Amino acid sequence: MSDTYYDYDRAPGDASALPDIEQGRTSGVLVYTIGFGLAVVLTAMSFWVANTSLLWVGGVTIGLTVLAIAQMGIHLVFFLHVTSGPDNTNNVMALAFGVLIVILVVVGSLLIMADLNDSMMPGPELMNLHMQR
Amino acid sequence: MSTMVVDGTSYREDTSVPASKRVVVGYGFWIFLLSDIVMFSAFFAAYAVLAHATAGGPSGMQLFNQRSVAIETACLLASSYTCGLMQLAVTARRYAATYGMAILTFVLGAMFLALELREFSGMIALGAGPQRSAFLSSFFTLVGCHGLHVTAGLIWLAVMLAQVAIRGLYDATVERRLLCFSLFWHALDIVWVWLFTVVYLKGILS
Amino acid sequence: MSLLGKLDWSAIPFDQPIIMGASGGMVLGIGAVLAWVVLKGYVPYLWREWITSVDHKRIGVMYIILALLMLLRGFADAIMMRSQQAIAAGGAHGYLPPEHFDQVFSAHGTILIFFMAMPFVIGMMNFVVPLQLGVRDMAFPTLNSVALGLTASGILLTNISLAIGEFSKAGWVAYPPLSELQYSPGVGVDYYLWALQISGVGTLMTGINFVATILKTRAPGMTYMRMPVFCWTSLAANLLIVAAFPVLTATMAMLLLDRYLGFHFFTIDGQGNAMMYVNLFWVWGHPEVYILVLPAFGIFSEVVSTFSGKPLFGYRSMVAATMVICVLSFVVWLHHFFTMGASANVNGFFGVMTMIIAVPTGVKVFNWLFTMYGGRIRFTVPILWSIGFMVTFVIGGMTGVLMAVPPADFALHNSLFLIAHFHNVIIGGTVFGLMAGYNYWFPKAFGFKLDEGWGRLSFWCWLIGFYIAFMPLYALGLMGMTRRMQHYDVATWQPWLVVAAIGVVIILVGIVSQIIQLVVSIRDREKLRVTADPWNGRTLEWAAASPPPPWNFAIQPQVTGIDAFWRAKQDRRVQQAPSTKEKIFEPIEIPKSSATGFVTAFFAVIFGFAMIWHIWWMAGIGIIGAFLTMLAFAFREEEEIEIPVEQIARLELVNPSEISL
Amino acid sequence: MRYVLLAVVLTGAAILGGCNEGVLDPKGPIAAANRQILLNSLGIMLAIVIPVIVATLGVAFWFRASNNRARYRPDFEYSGRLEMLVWSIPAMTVFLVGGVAWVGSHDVSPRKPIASSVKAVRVQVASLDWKWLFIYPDQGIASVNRLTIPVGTPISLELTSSGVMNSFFVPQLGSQIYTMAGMVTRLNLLGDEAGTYRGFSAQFSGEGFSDMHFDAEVVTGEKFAQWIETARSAGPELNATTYASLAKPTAAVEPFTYRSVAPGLFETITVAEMQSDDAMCRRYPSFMRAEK
Ligand code: HEO
Ligand code: HEM
Ligand SMILES: [Cu+2]
Repeated sequence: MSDTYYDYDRAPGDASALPDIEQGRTSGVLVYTIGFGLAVVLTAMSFWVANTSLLWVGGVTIGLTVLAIAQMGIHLVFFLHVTSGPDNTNNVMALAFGVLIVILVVVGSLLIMADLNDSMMPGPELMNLHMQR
Repeated sequence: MSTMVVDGTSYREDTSVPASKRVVVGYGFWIFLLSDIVMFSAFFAAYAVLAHATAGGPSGMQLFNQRSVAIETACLLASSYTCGLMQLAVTARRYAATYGMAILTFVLGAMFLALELREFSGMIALGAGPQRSAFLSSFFTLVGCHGLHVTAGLIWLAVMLAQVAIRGLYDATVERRLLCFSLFWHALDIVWVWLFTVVYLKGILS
Repeated sequence: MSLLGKLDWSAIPFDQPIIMGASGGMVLGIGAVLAWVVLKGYVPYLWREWITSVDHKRIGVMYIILALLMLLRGFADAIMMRSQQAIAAGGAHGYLPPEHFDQVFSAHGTILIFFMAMPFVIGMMNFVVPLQLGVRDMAFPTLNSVALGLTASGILLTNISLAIGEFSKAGWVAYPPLSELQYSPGVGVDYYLWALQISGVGTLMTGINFVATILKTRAPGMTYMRMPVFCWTSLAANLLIVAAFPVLTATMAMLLLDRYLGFHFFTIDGQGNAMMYVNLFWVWGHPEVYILVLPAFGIFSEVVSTFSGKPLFGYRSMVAATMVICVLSFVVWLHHFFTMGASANVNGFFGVMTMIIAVPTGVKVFNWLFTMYGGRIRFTVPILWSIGFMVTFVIGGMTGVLMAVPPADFALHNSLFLIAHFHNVIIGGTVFGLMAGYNYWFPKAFGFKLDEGWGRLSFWCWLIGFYIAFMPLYALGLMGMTRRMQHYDVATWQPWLVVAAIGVVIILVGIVSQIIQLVVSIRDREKLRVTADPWNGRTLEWAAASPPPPWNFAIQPQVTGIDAFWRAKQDRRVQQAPSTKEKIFEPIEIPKSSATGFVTAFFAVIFGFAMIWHIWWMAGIGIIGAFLTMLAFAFREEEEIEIPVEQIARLELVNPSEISL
Repeated sequence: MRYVLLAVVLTGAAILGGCNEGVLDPKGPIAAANRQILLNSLGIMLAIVIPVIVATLGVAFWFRASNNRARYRPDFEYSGRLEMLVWSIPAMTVFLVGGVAWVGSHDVSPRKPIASSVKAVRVQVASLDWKWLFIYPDQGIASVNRLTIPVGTPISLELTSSGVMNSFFVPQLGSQIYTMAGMVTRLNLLGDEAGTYRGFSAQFSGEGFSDMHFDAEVVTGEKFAQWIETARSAGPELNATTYASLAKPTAAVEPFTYRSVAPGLFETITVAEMQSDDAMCRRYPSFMRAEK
C-alpha cells in the first residue's frame, strides 16, 4: 500500500505530489528562496517597527503581532508547504486545532491573570514598598 | 470539526486505505510538533504574566541587546533556508548538496546557540540570573527551552549525517527522518519568530 | 554532598509500623511473584512474548494489569482515609497522624487519576482501536511500547516512595507555595513531580500514536463516518492528550525549576505568582477529566447498542457531541477556581461555558436511551455497568453543573460535596465504563468469557457501595465539611462518615468478587471458551479470532458501511469461514519485538530516582543511557519481520476466526 | 430501583440533616443568596434529571429480551425530530441555569459592597500557619481565631496570607474566598442573626490544616462596642516582633486579642517579599534561596 494513494494524502512538509501542481527541482529552490526573502523583509520590518519613533506607540504592539503572524504564515507556506490542497486537509486541520488550542490557552490565561492581578494587587502604597526592596 | 468529517467522507469515499508510511510518520511528527508548540505556549503565557515581575531587579529594557538578537535571528533564519535546500537535495538524492547544506545548517545553528549562551552568561555575570526575579526565571526558561530544542536539533542532525553516510539517501527510513528533522527545524524558527517579537522587541518597548 | 545525594538510612521510615508493613508487603509480594516466575522458568517467555512485545493487544493488556494493581493500591488508601475519618471525631485524632494522612490522600488522588484511570483507558484503547479500525497494529508500535515503559516507570517511582522517603503531602494538585521547597522541603513533592513528568511523556507519546493511527491507518473503506463511536471518542481523548499534556509538562517543569534551581515562578519571594500555577494546572486539569470519561462514553456506546441488538441511535449526533466536548473542554478551566477572586464577568463567563458541556453530554445520554428503546436488551454484566452508569452519572453531572454556578460554588468549593461530585462522575462514569469494557472485551482478548455470577455480584456491590459511600458526602459538604480533614471537631458529622465507611466496605466486597471472578474464570476457562463473536457484535474486532493472532486479520477487511459486520450478519452475508485450506493467505509483515521500551523505562527509573534524591552522577547515567538506547534504536536494521504463509495458516487452523466477511 | 430510592432517601435526609448548620442554614443575605441560587439551580436540573433516570430504568426494564410484549425495532436508529428534541432539552435547561449563573455571579460577587444604611466595619484577615488573624484597622485592635462582628452591619474584608494559600469560609455567612501571599482578595459579608458560627480554612494548607478553624461571632452592636473596649484594655500589642512570633507555625491556638496594632502591619504582611528574610521562614531550609 504505497504510492497508489499517495495522491490523496501528503506528509506534512512534503511539496504537493498532485500532478497538476508538480514542482520541479529548480522551482523548489525558488520557493525556499522567495520564502527566505520574505522572511528577511518581515524580520527587518519587525526590528524597525520596534525601534523607530515614527509610529504611534499604541499601535506598535499590534504591528509587531501582525508581522509575527505574517512571518509565521510565510514559514508555513514556503518552508513547510502547507497549502489548502485536498491532499493536505488533515495536516491543515491538525494545524488549525493546534492554533486554536494555543490561542485559547494563551489568551485565556492572560485575560484571567490580568483580571485576577488587577483586582488583587495590594494598593499603590504597597507597590512602593515592593519597589524599595 | 464536523465539517472536516463531511469533507473527509466525500473526498475519500470508499477508497480510503491506510496511508503510506512516509505520510503516517510525517503526520505523527506533525502532531508532536503541535504538542510541542502547546508546551511553548504555556511558557509564553507564564512569561507574559511575569514580564513585569522584576522584584526590583533589572527589566528587559535594561538587559536585552538588540544587535545580538538580530544576529541570532539572522543565523536561525538562514539555517532554516539551508535546511530547506538540504531537503531538496535529499529528495533529489544528491549527496554533496545534502552534506553541504546540512553542515551549513549545523554551523548556523551552532552559531545561534553560541550567541545565546554568551547572552545568558553575560546576564548571569551581571547578577541578572534566573534566580533574581520571576521575570528572569520565566525569561530564562522560555528562551532556554528554545535553546534546548536547538541543541537537540543539532545532535539529531549530526546523527542523521552519520546515517546518511552509513545507509545512504535511498534508504526510506533515513529519508523519513530527514523529513521530520526539517519539520522540526522550521518549527523552531517559527517559535523563534514569536520569541524575538514577544520577548525582545516588546521587551525593549515599554 | 555525599555520593548518594540526600539518600541515607533515615529515608526509610522504620519507626512507622503501618508504612513498613505496607511496603514490606509490597516488596514481599513483588519478590514472591518474581521468584515464582524465575523458578517456573517463565522469564524467557515473558521477555519474548510480553516485555519486548510491540503488539498493541499485549501492550493494552499490560496497561490494564498495571491499572488493576494500582486500583488496589489506591483503594487501600481510600480505606485508610475512610476509616481514619470515621473515628477521628471530636477530640480523637484517629490512627493516621497528619504527616501520614496528607500523604495518603495525595497518593490516592495521584495514583487513581494518573496510574489507574489513565493506564486503564489507554490500555482499553490500545487493545480495541486497531482491531476496530481493521488494521494490524498502531502507527508506531515501538513508540507504543516505550510509552508503556514510561508509564510503568512513573508507577514504580510512586510506589518506591512508600518505602524510601515519602510521598507528596500537597494533594494531587500540588498548589504552590505549599508545594514549593520552602513549605515542602522533603522529597515527597519531587516524587510526585518526577513520576508525573516521566509518565506524562509516555502519555504524550500515546496520544500522538493514536491520533496518527486513527486519522491515517484505517481499513480500506473505513471512512470517518463509518468509524465505530469508540474510535471517535478515542480520537477526541487523544487530541485532548496531545493538546493538554504539554501544558502539564510545562507547569511541572516550572515547579521543578523553582524547587531545584531556585527559580521564582510560583514562590512568594522574587515576585512569583502562584495563581499562575493554579491557572495552568487546570488548563490541563479540566481536559484531563474528559480524557478519562470520553473513552468510557465510547465503551457505553458499543455495549449499549450491542446488547440492545440495535445500531447506535443518532450516530452523527454522537460524533458531533464528542467533538464539541473535545473543543469546549478547553474553555471552562476557571470553574476550578471561582473562589480565587476573579471578577463577576470572568466567573460568569466560565460558569456558562462549563454548563454548555452539559448539552452534548445530555445528547449522549438521550441517545443511549433511545438506543435501548425498541431493543431486545440482554442483561449481561457489561450492560449492567452501562445502566448503572447512566443512572449514576447524570447525578454526578448535575452536581457538577450545580458547582458551575459561581455563587453556589462559593459555598461548595473544596467541600466534600465536590469530592462526592467527582467520585460520582469518575466512578459512575470512567470506572463503570472501564469495568463494562473489561467484561465486554475480555473474551476477545483471552478467548473465554468472565464468569457472569461473580461479575453481577461485583457490579451490585460497587453500585450499592458507591451510593452508600458517596451520597453522605454530599450531605457532609452541605453541612460544611471540607475535604482533606485529618480530624474534625463537629460530632454530628461522624455518623455520616461511618455510613460512608460502610459503603467502602461494600465496594471492597465488589473488588474481592472481581478478583474471584477472574480466578474462577481462569479455572473454568474451558467451559467459558467462546468463538470469535460471543456477543453478536457489530464492529470489526468481532470478526477477528478470539484471541486475535498477532496480525489481527489474516486478510484485510473491506469496510462497506457503518456497523458493516453486524449488517453483513443480518443479511446473512457472513458464512462460516471456509476451511483454512481454501483460504488464500499472503505473507504478513508485522513489527519486530523490541527491548527499547524496557530499556528506556529502566533508565527513566534510574534518572527519576536520582533526581529525586539529588544523586547527580546517577542522573547522568540515566540520561546518557536513555540517549544511547534511542541511538541504538535509530541504527537498528530491520524493523519488521515477515510471517510466512504456512505459519499464518497453521495459527488460523488452531484458532480459526470462525466468521469472515 | 430500590437503590435509587435508598439514595433519594439518603440525600433527602442529608439535606434535612444539613439544615441546622452549614450551607443550608444561612444567617446572612450572602449565605441566603448562595443557598437560594443553589436550590433553584438544583430544582431546575432535577426536573430533567429525575425523568432521565426514571426513563432509563423504565426503558431498560421494559425492553428486556425476555419481555415478549415489547416491540423489537432494530431499525430505529435515527429520527430527525427526536434529534432536535435531544439537543434542545438540555440546551433549554442550560439556558435557564446559565442565566442564573450569569446573573448570580454579578449579584453575589464577593467584591460587591453590601448596600446598607449602616457604615461597614472593615476587617483585615491574614491566614497564618495555622490560625487566623483578624485586624480591625478602624478600631486599632486585632484578634486571633475569633472573628467578632456586629449584627446587621456589612463587613468589608480584605484578605491575604502570610505564606501558603488558604480559603476563608464561614458557611452560614456565605461565599468563601482564597487568601494568598502577596495578594489581597476582597469579600463582603453580613450576619443578620446573632450567634456563633463555624469558620475555617477550606483550602488545604499543610499539617495543621484540620485545626485551622475559628469562631465567627455575630453580636449586637452594644456587645460589639463592649468587646472592642475590653480588647483595647488587655492583651499584647501587635507589632513586627509579636507578629513574628505569632507567625511561627502553630495549630489549635486558643482565641485571644491584641490591644493595639502597629499601623501598616497588614500592608507589610501583604507584601510577601518582606517576609522571606525574617521570622516567617525560619523553620524552612533556606539553602536554596537565591542571594539577593
Ligand atoms: C471524569 C471526570 C469528570 C467529569 C466527567 C466531570 C464533569 C463535569 N464537571 Fe467535574 N467532572 C469530572 C471530574 C472532576 N470535576 C471536578 C470539579 C468540578 C468543578 C469545580 C468545583 C470546585 O472546585 O469548586 C466543577 C464546577 C465541575 C463541573 C463539572 C461539569 C459541569 C461537568 C459536566 O461535564 C457534566 C455533564 C453531565 C451532565 C450534566 C449529566 C447528563 C446530562 C443530562 C441528563 C442533560 C440534562 C442536564 C442538564 C442540562 C443539567 N467539576 C474535579 C475536582 C478536582 C479537584 O479539585 O480535586 C474532578 C476530578
Ligand atoms: C473506589 C472507591 C474510592 C473511594 C472510597 C475513594 C475515597 C476518597 C476519599 C475518602 C478521598 C478524600 C476526601 C477528602 O479529601 O476528605 C478521596 C479523594 C480523591 N479521590 Fe477517591 N476514592 C475512590 C476512588 C477514586 C477514583 C477511582 C479516583 C480517580 C480516578 C479517585 C480520585 C480521587 C481524587 C483526585 C481525590 C482528591 C485527592 C486530593 O484531595 O488531593 N478516587 N477519595
Ligand atoms: Cu473541570
